[in-house]
Amino acid sequence: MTANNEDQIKSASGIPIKDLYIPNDIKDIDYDKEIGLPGQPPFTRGVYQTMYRGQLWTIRRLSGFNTPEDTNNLYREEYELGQTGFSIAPDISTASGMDPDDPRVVSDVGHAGAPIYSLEDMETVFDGLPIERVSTFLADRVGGLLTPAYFIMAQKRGIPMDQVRGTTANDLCTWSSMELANQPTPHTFLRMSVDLIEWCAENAPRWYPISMNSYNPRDNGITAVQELGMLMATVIQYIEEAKRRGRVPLDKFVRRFAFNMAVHNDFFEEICKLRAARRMLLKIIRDRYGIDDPKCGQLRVHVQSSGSTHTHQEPLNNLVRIAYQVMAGVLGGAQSIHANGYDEAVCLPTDQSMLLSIRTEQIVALETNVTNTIDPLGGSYFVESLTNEIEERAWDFVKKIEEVGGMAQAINTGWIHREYKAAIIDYERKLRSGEINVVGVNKFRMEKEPHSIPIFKPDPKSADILVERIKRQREQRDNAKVTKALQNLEEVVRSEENTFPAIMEAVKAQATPGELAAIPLKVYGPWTYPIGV
Amino acid sequence: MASEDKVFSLSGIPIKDLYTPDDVKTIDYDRDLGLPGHPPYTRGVYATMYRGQLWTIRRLSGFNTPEETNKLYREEYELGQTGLSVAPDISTVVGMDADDPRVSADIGHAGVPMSSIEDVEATFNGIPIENVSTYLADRCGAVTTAMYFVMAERRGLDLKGLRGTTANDMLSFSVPSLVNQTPPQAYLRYAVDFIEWCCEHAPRWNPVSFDSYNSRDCGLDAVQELGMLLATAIQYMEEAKRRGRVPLDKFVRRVSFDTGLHNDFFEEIAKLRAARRMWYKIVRDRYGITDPKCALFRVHCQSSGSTHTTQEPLNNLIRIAYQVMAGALGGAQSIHANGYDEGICLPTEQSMLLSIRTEQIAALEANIGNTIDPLGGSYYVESLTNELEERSWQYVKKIEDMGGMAEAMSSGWLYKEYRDAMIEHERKVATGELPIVGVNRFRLEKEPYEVPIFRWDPEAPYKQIEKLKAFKQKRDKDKLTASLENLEAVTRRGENVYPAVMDAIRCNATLGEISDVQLKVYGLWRRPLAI
Amino acid sequence: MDSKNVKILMAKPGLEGHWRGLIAVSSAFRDAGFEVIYGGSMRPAEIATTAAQEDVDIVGLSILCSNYMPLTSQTIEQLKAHGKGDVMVLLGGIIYPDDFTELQKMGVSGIFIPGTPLEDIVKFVNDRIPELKKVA
Amino acid sequence: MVKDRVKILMAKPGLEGHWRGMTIVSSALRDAGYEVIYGGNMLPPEIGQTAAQEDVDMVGLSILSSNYMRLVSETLEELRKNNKDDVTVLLGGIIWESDFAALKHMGIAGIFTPGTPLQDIVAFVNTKTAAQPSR
Repeated sequence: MTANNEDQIKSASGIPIKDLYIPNDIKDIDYDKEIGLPGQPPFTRGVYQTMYRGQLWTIRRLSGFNTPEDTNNLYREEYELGQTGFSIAPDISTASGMDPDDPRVVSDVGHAGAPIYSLEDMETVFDGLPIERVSTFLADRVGGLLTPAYFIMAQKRGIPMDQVRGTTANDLCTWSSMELANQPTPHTFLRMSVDLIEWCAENAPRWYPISMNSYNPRDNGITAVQELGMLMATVIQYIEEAKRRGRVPLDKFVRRFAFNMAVHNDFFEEICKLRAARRMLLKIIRDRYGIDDPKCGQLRVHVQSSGSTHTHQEPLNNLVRIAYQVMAGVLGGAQSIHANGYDEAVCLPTDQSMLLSIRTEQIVALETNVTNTIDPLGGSYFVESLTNEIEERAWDFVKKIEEVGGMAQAINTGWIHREYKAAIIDYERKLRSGEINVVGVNKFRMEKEPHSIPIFKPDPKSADILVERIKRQREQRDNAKVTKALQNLEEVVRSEENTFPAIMEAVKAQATPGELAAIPLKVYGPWTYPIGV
Repeated sequence: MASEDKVFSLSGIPIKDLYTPDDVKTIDYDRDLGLPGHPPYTRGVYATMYRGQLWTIRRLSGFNTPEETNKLYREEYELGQTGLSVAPDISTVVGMDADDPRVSADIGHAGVPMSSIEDVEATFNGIPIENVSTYLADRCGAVTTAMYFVMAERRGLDLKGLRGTTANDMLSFSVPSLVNQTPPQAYLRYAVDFIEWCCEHAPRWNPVSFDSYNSRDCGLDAVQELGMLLATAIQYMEEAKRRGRVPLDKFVRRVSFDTGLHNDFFEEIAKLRAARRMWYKIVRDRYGITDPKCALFRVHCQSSGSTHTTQEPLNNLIRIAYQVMAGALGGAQSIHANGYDEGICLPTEQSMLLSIRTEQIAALEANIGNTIDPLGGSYYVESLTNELEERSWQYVKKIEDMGGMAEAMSSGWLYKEYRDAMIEHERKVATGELPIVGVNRFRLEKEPYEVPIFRWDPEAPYKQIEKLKAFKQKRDKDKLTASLENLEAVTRRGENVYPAVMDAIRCNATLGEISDVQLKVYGLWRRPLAI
Repeated sequence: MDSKNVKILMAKPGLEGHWRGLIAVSSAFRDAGFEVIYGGSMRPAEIATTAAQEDVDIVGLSILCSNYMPLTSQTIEQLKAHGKGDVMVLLGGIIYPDDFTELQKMGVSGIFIPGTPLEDIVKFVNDRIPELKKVA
Repeated sequence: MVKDRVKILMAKPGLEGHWRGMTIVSSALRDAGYEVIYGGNMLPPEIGQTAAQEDVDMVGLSILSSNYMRLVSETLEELRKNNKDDVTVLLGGIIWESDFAALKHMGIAGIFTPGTPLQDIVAFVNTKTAAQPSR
């Protein structure tokens, strides 16, 4: 029809973008087979039949700070403001499996998240909050204390295990994207997180025992295509492991997979990424593993605006970036969205920025009417073409990972980290050359910051409170019971048995996060993070 | 399959839960969509769109005094703004001089005061007007534009090379100025006089920008907005045709448009797409103009002030971001992002910067200009585009049936439409049918934060008055009087008044003096507002 | 003395796991000819031990979490305790401007917030090579 | 005092022409049973004269531009000159909280910013009406 020039315009993932897309570009698409209806395979247009006309996405902010008490106050405020799900960001020592009085962590306690070191802390965080009515996302470490503590709290409140709703995020992808101290090896990690999936398949059918999470990897500078490829390779890795073990029927195993992705700047690419992701998961489940139950192939995804796109300069500009990223998540059909605080490149979110994050989602939901119809972009020549293109390229990346032995092996050998590193260096180069535009940083940079914003400062006294508390808890608990529970856990870790029941028992006996984390490290040894220059 | 259970667009169009290939099967791509830069222009007026050139970032601004406004324009120019856009203050909008005792409290509010050519010269001091494109929100008759043109003459510039736009539109001025107005028929006459004059003397200047922004902000929906906008354009063309002084294609070639960008994201996108197709049909089918350049619906869009809330003002930054994106996805040529604080005060430096940043982020980081009409082909967007077009034609017809836009204004029908829309809007807000975050939903008892406030300079009016008095003293009284008498005579004779307006400005006539002549000939018109 | 004789230890003294900035800056230093020891996540005492063993000239710290005040001061104390009080200490990450003065008083020579061009960081160090202790 | 005997003059004392708010408030008051004189844009002396001629009980002012301090004070002065300083004066528009106290001190009985539900304004007027002596 017309000569499309492709002169050097590329998406953020390097996909050449034509100046115009026309019916010709999608003439090979078979609507029923490749797009279909929402709620029906291949789910390109959405995993549910009614999508946002039936139910809006969940407004869910990952949050937590200072102490369990302060976090509880924050959660109560968020609940009042209309938030419909909770999401625990643990502090660094919790994520690192270290007790607050561990000399290595003292300065980290209560920073960047909520410190939760015991069942008591978990109960404090959710004091007065109706966990039977909301679902909770736990950014737990593998073999960590958050999930067992949450389950025990629910049991104590009389909520049956099959009614507890929420998600444990402890997947390979995310965890290996950050350098945390005190971590087990990738294969230990895989084993223990599969244990939880198996356990939940039998005991907690409404819980998502894993959230395949490419958010943090994406923030290491990789592209949307790599993000998607890595995510799908992780799914395959988990299914392969379950298949190898053969303890739980695969359809039961994969039914409660949740997903967590980033929404980055390139608006249409992000929308298409989410559409392609749904189709890819279905193909893995249905075509590769022969699982026919369509419920197993539904990619239910939580998305979060990409922290790495936020600038320290002119922080209010981030509010605009986040607004666009949230919109991309909505047009891409996400089930749950976290809008970052605009100030997260400067400090932990203040009350003001927290409110604005929620407002951003509420404005999209209630004022822009984009939820009036399902998959409003479906059929667009550009969006359908780009969805196909991203899918194709992401399969190539999956193949690359499989060629190096799958996701766990790719992490173990440092292959993935070399990808990250190349991406980081490439990004810096593009930033310098102006191939990438960052307004206020490499474009239109001001000599002086034009405005100031309120700054959040964590309470330095939190650490003292928590150190005192854990000392008291250690004194008050039945230490013989703890020793026994930990010995049992060690035996189970050395065996092939599922580790989760033993972890639950240890948490009930008031074992500390440091004590829990020490056991797999003792059995399998620590992991050296495969990154360097 | 698709249910229509009570989900409507902001304009009341029923929205199905799903659009599929079935919904677009009657669309003939070549006939209904076509390529960008080609009829019917649904996908864009230019063949390369934002790949060739991004939309212009253009903020309507001005405040206090010409001198301070000048400082602001220079800043905006340096921040990367590629077009200037002049908001006149209230006294200028109503055509009164700064030293008129009726206006003293209004000088420098909501815009820059421009009583005389001296004010215009101060406003553009040091700005190379030959390199920028300037938008003047000038009322019908284009007196401020005459000052701008005479300034250009005095700088030795050729008017034939000057780029810019004069609003010169009767629809938008049906809203803000309630006092000191001539009747709609006089509006129309002055407006068309100016257009005719520009065709000959300032061929690169856009002599009219049909503007539905203010009307939309009265609570109209997208269908009414589009209908009124095009009915106004038709009214002007009819008038030009009736006179027959300038070939219609020459007049139409430089017409541009100005619309609001409201909250309903896809409806706004579809509105701009439908508008392009409708304008093409008007120009080609109705007036038989075949020159393709004449059929381009070139549009400047502005985020809708009426969607902004006084509560939690930073929420407006989010609303504006989405409205800007809708404008860009709809293929606008130029966009004004409001200041987030315009529900509270005139924009501060902070909010002005954020407005520009919003557009820059949409353009440079979100990559939405990477391909042309990215939504083209979407089952929903194409269906909605068709639906908006169809409903807007009906609305155009309604206006034509009552005698056209000027008549709709004179008879008061227009104001009843505004009133009904306003009352309906309030009803929906009160019942919660129309959710507004932070106002009727999730309202907080106490404002959660403060934003910086722009404070108007209470000394500004006095400075202006003194300056204008001194300016008036210096003039050659005889030449001035002769030029104004000539203007009156020409006005009464029915000739094109604009050469006489230009002459009067050359003789340093003021805005108030010229508007007094208009009122003397046509009489005062009181708006038939309804409650 | 030029860049190839200068040894830099790059480390994150906190537990928080964002290493993107550390890698980007480390690579830039290496590309500029410096000898870079990429320490990654290390506690303050480990940083000091390594700095002493490797006899580095510069320690570059990266902290993306709001605990940079205690972490920086602990690291500098440890460096002094290990006889490395004379190394040049750089700090990158999310640092509030209000704290710049105090950090400089503590002994931090350069502070780099997100969005600083890498070449500015490299230039900062290049300009100060003559001040490094081996020369003095 | 009976509602339909209460006369309210609604006016914009400046030249600025955002009459959306004034129109809807006028309609709401009329719908609530008041006699509303819709004055539109009027200069302060005109407001004073009309208030006296029509013997109104209340004056509602609407100002959407930042010059409200000056316009309010001029209008109140004109009302005094016309011996109408006993009327209840309401003010609507974009009014900064920091000026509320000063405006009330000047003699403004009620201030309504954008986003105020109409029924709140009507309720406020009802209360003021009830408080006024019957005549």
